[in-house]
Amino acid sequence: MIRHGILIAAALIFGPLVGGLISGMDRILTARVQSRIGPPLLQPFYDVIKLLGKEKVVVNVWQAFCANAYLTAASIAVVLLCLRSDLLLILFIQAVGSVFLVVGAFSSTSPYSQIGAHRELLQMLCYEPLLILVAVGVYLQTGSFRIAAVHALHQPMLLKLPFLFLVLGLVLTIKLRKSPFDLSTSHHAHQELVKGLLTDYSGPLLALTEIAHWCDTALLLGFCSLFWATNPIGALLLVAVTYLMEIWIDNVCARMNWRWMLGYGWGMGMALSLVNLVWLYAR
Amino acid sequence: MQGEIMDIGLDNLLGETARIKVEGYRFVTISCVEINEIRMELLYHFDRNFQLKHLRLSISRDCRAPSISPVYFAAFLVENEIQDLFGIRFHGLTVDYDRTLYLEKDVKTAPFCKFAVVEKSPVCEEKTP
Amino acid sequence: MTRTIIPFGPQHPVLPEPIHLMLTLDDEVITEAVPAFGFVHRGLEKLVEIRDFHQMIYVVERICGICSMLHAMCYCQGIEEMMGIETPPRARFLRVIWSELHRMHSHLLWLGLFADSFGFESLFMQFWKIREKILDIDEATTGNRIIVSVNVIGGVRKDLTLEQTRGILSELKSVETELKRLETTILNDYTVQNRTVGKGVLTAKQAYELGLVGPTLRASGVMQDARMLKYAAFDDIAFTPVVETDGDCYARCKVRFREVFQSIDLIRQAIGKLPNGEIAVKVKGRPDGEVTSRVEQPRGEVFYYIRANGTKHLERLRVRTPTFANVPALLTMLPGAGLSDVPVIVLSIDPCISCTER
Amino acid sequence: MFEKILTRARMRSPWMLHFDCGSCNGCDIEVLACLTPVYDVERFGVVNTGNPMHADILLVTGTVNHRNRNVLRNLYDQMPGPKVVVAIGACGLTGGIFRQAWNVVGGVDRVIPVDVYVPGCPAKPEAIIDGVVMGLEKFMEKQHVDIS
Amino acid sequence: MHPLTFILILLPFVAAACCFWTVSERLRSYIVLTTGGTLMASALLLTFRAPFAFSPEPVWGLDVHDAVKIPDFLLTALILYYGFRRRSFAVIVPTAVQIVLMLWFEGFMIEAPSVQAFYCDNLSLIMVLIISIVGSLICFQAFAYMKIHETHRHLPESRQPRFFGVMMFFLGAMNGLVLSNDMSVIHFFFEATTLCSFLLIGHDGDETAVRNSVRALWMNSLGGLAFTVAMMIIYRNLGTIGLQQILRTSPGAGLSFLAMALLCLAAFVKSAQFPMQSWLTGAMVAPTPVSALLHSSTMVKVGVYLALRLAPVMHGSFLSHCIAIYGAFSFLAGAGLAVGQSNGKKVLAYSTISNLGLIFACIGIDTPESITAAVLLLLFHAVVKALLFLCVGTIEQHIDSRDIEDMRGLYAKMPLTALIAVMGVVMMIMPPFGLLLGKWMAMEAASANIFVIFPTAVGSALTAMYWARWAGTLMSDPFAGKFKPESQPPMTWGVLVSLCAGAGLLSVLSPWVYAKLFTTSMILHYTPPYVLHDGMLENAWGVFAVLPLCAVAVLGFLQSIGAVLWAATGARVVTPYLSGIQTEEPRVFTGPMNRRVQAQAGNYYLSNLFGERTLTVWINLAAGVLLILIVGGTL
Repeated sequence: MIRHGILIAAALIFGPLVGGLISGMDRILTARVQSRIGPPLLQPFYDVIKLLGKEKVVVNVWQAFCANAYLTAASIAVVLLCLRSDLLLILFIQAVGSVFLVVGAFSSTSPYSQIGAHRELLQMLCYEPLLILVAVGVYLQTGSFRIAAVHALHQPMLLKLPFLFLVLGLVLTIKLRKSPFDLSTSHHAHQELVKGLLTDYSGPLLALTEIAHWCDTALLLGFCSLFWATNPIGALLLVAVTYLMEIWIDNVCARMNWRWMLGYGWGMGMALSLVNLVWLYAR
Repeated sequence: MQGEIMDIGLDNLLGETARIKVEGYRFVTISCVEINEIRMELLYHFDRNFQLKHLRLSISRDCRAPSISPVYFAAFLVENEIQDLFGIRFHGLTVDYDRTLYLEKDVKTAPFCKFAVVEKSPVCEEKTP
Repeated sequence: MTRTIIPFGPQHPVLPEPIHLMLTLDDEVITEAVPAFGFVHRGLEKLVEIRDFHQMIYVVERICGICSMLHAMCYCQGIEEMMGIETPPRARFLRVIWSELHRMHSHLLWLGLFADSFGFESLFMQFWKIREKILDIDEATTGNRIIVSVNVIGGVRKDLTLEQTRGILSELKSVETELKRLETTILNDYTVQNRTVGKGVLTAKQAYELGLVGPTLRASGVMQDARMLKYAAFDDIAFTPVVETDGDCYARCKVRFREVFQSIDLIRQAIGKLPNGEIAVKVKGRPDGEVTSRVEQPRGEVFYYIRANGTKHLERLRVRTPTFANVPALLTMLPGAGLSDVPVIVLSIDPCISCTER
Repeated sequence: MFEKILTRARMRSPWMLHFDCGSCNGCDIEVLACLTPVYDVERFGVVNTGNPMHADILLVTGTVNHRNRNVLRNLYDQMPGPKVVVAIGACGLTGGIFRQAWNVVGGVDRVIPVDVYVPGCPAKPEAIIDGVVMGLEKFMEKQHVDIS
Repeated sequence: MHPLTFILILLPFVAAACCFWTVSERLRSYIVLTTGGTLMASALLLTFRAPFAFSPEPVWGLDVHDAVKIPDFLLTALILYYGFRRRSFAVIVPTAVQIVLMLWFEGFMIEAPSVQAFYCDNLSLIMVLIISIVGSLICFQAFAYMKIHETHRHLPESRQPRFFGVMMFFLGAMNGLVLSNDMSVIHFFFEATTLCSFLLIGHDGDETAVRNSVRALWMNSLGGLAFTVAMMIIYRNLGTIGLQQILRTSPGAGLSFLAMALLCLAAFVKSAQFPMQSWLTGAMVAPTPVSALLHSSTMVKVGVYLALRLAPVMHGSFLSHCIAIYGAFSFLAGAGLAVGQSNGKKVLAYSTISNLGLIFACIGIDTPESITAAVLLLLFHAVVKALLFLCVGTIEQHIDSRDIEDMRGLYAKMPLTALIAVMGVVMMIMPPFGLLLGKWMAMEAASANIFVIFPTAVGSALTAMYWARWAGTLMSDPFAGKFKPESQPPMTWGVLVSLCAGAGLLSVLSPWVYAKLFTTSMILHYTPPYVLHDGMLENAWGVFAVLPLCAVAVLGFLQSIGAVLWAATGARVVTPYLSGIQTEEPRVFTGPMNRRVQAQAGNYYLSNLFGERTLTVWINLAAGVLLILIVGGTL
């Protein structure tokens, strides 16, 4: 019980912390790729603290509800990941967060916010099935949806699920809002939807969504690390390489539109998962 | 000034424009010059392979001019501009901003005019061609 | 089918300048685009009543900061023609050099913004990084980065020393190599092509009839470039306009990208043939009469109509800027495009609203 | 304690909103140039948000005219406090060379309160960055104002 | 137990007759209220009695089988009559064939069947609870609804007696159907529900209503025919028509899979699976309480109920696999079609089809986990979907439209209903609520089958999309100062609130519901697949922490409500971002020519991807192929 308590507390504190640090590193690396120096490592934290201290400005009070719910769901997902709970359940809870984010964006009447919300829904439509299929792959490999079973494996899952790992990478690109999938909102605002679904979240509420996004990042990278769960160094390495790839992709791609995303995401993702799953079934 | 200049009247403006279009001229722009308290001058500039052609139309300040935007779509913008800045009204505009292209709602003057700045409602119409 | 009405601008991150487009969409496909102007209109043409014809150079330079040198050049050439002033040959060559430098920085700026319009941030950064070199040349030779203010009636104000010309040539060399590196990305990258090829297509006929100018027109396969008028020193410099035939956003991008190299070539030629001599002649008298003047700006042909009455104040200064001519193209291209293509299409004409509204 | 951290965070994370109010583009592109590799204003945590709801610093270039004054006002109102306004360029300060043009209202401070004035025609990127940094210091004074 | 069973089945019939002959509205409402109350109480009492099986003593030498025989013929004849009256060949032919077959069966084939007439296990119990409690609540709400409905339509004379008569009759028929053991008795009730559905769809009597009711009738009479044929084959092979007896036959002992397939066909028709979905989408012309009662929570569940009953004997067969794939396909197709809809009731209809498809998929997978999933989905779907239907009905009467686009910003106009509808949506797609628990079980169970998991995964994403879109649209509204619930008849908001609260409570209690259903007396003799400890459901490969999640959800909810209060009191309210040209009116901006333009954003229905017209053709084709596979595979 105490062990669980510690784990939960650790997840609640370190989940966003790790996510924030990764985001800070991301910004520095991206800047370097663009021949810039970039902000300090702790920049995301400065941003969030500043946002928390800003004037409370709201468009619709229910946005406050949705931002809170998003954060709650995202952190529960991280907690469950740390508790090595059921993978499918974690994915469902993670989806709850996204849905609330979208509903909050809908509650503003600004068309930018609403179209952003729609695009986010389309992004979810694109990556949710893929995530589930990855989880199915994990199940087929370990015989269980529990993360604990992954840790009980003797050799890294990556060897058996290489294509599904690629699918997870695809999902990660969408979820982290990297080009070519930064459709609903993006880190820098030069896009047709201004800030998309985050347009009308402001001040402290924006801070909440940002923290929740860190949690999401931590969660997905945690998921990635499961593919080399046998060795902590291997896991770390895998996550690092994956994330570097994400940054690289972000910097060598233009933003595409959602039709392309659905076509490519589903086409590529489903095909890769199919190949990998069929192979697993056949075994 | 480079190019050929033709003086035309309100009644043959549209005819000339259409003819010029058939000859393959492109629309460049319209320049409006305020001559005195009554007269304004509209210069229609056209171009074909860097050969300019100008139609010079002298018009009374309180007359409506026919719009050439049905012939040259690109003219709608400059005609709207002249409406705003000089107060000459065009009729038959494909997109009529009704003096709101640059002006706010409450502006009743023609800001580019030196002599008579207050907009009057047009009193004379040209003969329909 | 559900309707969406979006106010696109005046404040919008992809638009560097305030213009408003009221977009009506059905399922992310635009059915109607109505523009609204007047957010930048200042009424500069009327300033001729207050400023004399020499001072007006400073005003026309500020019609638009990006093409300021070419505005001033066009204005000066017009007045010179009206007053019958023969500018010295060195001044003409210097005008070519600075105007082509201006075109380069404008095109590089545009290439960056264009890359940004489809979300390619790193490419934006790279183009703007290269652009800084051009601005450095500007600053070194004229004292200012953007509004170089070298034109006067009768010639130019600044001269280039031999070292400066050498410096320009070596800088251009490095600009050229760096640009070559970006060529594969901006022209051959899959994602870039996906976002630009076939977007906002204008046929040659459409482009011609709408009265378009500049790269927008040339990308549709019409060979028309005001530099063919052989103003300034262009009669001594070998020059063929860059033309593409596809008429889409990709073709416009390609035209501008190639024009940067063309400008490098033109500057090299101009520096190579730079004659010695005076850089300006004294101006006497007052302008009188009317004149038209045309110059190829980065965005296309600018058209000046100047009427003077023998006083030091001009009677009328009329500026038809390239974007003003290209806005109708926007209204033709936007309907039928997707929402995500709006920034790409809008930027593909290289809009300069402060030019348009003056 | 928290106040201190907050002020520190504010000074390290100024998100900017750039509004072109009728400038000749000269200052505009210089503002954009600040973001690019040579000047890289993100070193100071500056992010170009393009959205008043997220912005802390409003950079205004150009003169105010009769139509965009409402836009400027709207954007300013939409920004959550504490906020800083930086007027850039000769036109942003007074109307500059355009001040006698018929459709020009004048400097930015005719419409909204301005904290920092950055002169120049166009203002150089270095000057703009300096203006932003001066704006940051205003947060020290503003920490108790504007937010309830 | 005898009196309870009789109350549950016969009391509604009596009430139906009373309603039919009662002119006084007040008296009728008393009748309905009393009947509903009694039904609820009896159903709850029944939970302590199940499982049981019995046959009542013959009265005047007639046992239940005989007693039903004549009404069965009468009923079928009535359908035939309606077929003639509406001149529908498609109704006449199957019904006539059915009558002939029934005559032959009853006259020449069947000998005194010695089966128990009534049988009640946990599955029947769940159905009875849904029918009696949710059904009665819907009937209560129908009072408020029909009153406004008829005022809107300016009828010369109220048709409410007939309406409530049929509704009551339907409740009895449903209870009878799920409590019967004798297949010919089931057939009678099966046909009775078809008839009720027909009468209620056509209730408004206008042209579309009549057309759609006839379509429902002919499709369902095909189902009835399939049922009859299946019954005959089973009797010939096994010599019994008692459900329990059939289930007790060991696989391969002369059991005809053709008969099973035919029964499943009947089930698919009743549950409006593809390609017979059009009767259900057409049925949406009926008054909304009808849609809620018949077409979402109860009657369409008859199909899955039948299939669930038969699941044990189909275990491991080719038929079963086919059903799993067919169900998963149906889930995906229904969700896809729902995405393309802006008509609120149609979204609900397609979502119903889709969810039923998922249940079928679970039944086809046929492991203890999947059967658990099926039962939980059935239960929670009934409650939540009824709630959503009633919400849409209430909304429709206020805004005169059932289009989602018109519900934009409904929160400003009717905050209570909008919030309840959003709650309904939340319960449809989010953990820790029961439907998602069911979906979770279903997915974990489906993971072993690649043909099932792919469509399920995609379908579930589509489902989340159209629900989230709807919920967002309801809340899309400029700032509304204080929460002031709109005024509504108590019968309406009472029912809405209690259904909403009930569904929530049931979700919290779902581990114990599971325990009650599966461990005290095993449903359908499956071994209980999940272990319950600390309020968590666990099995070898998964764990769903129901209670902890509920606790966290409640905490999160309270905290978020706190945030709302914080925002409502301390925050400055600004207009949404409109590129800087917003006006003081929330959605209006100053457009070109200084016009005031209303900014709007229509929802994406992706009509070229998920358009009903084009997609339906392909889906029907694919479903047809699958059905041929299902029936053909058994030959």
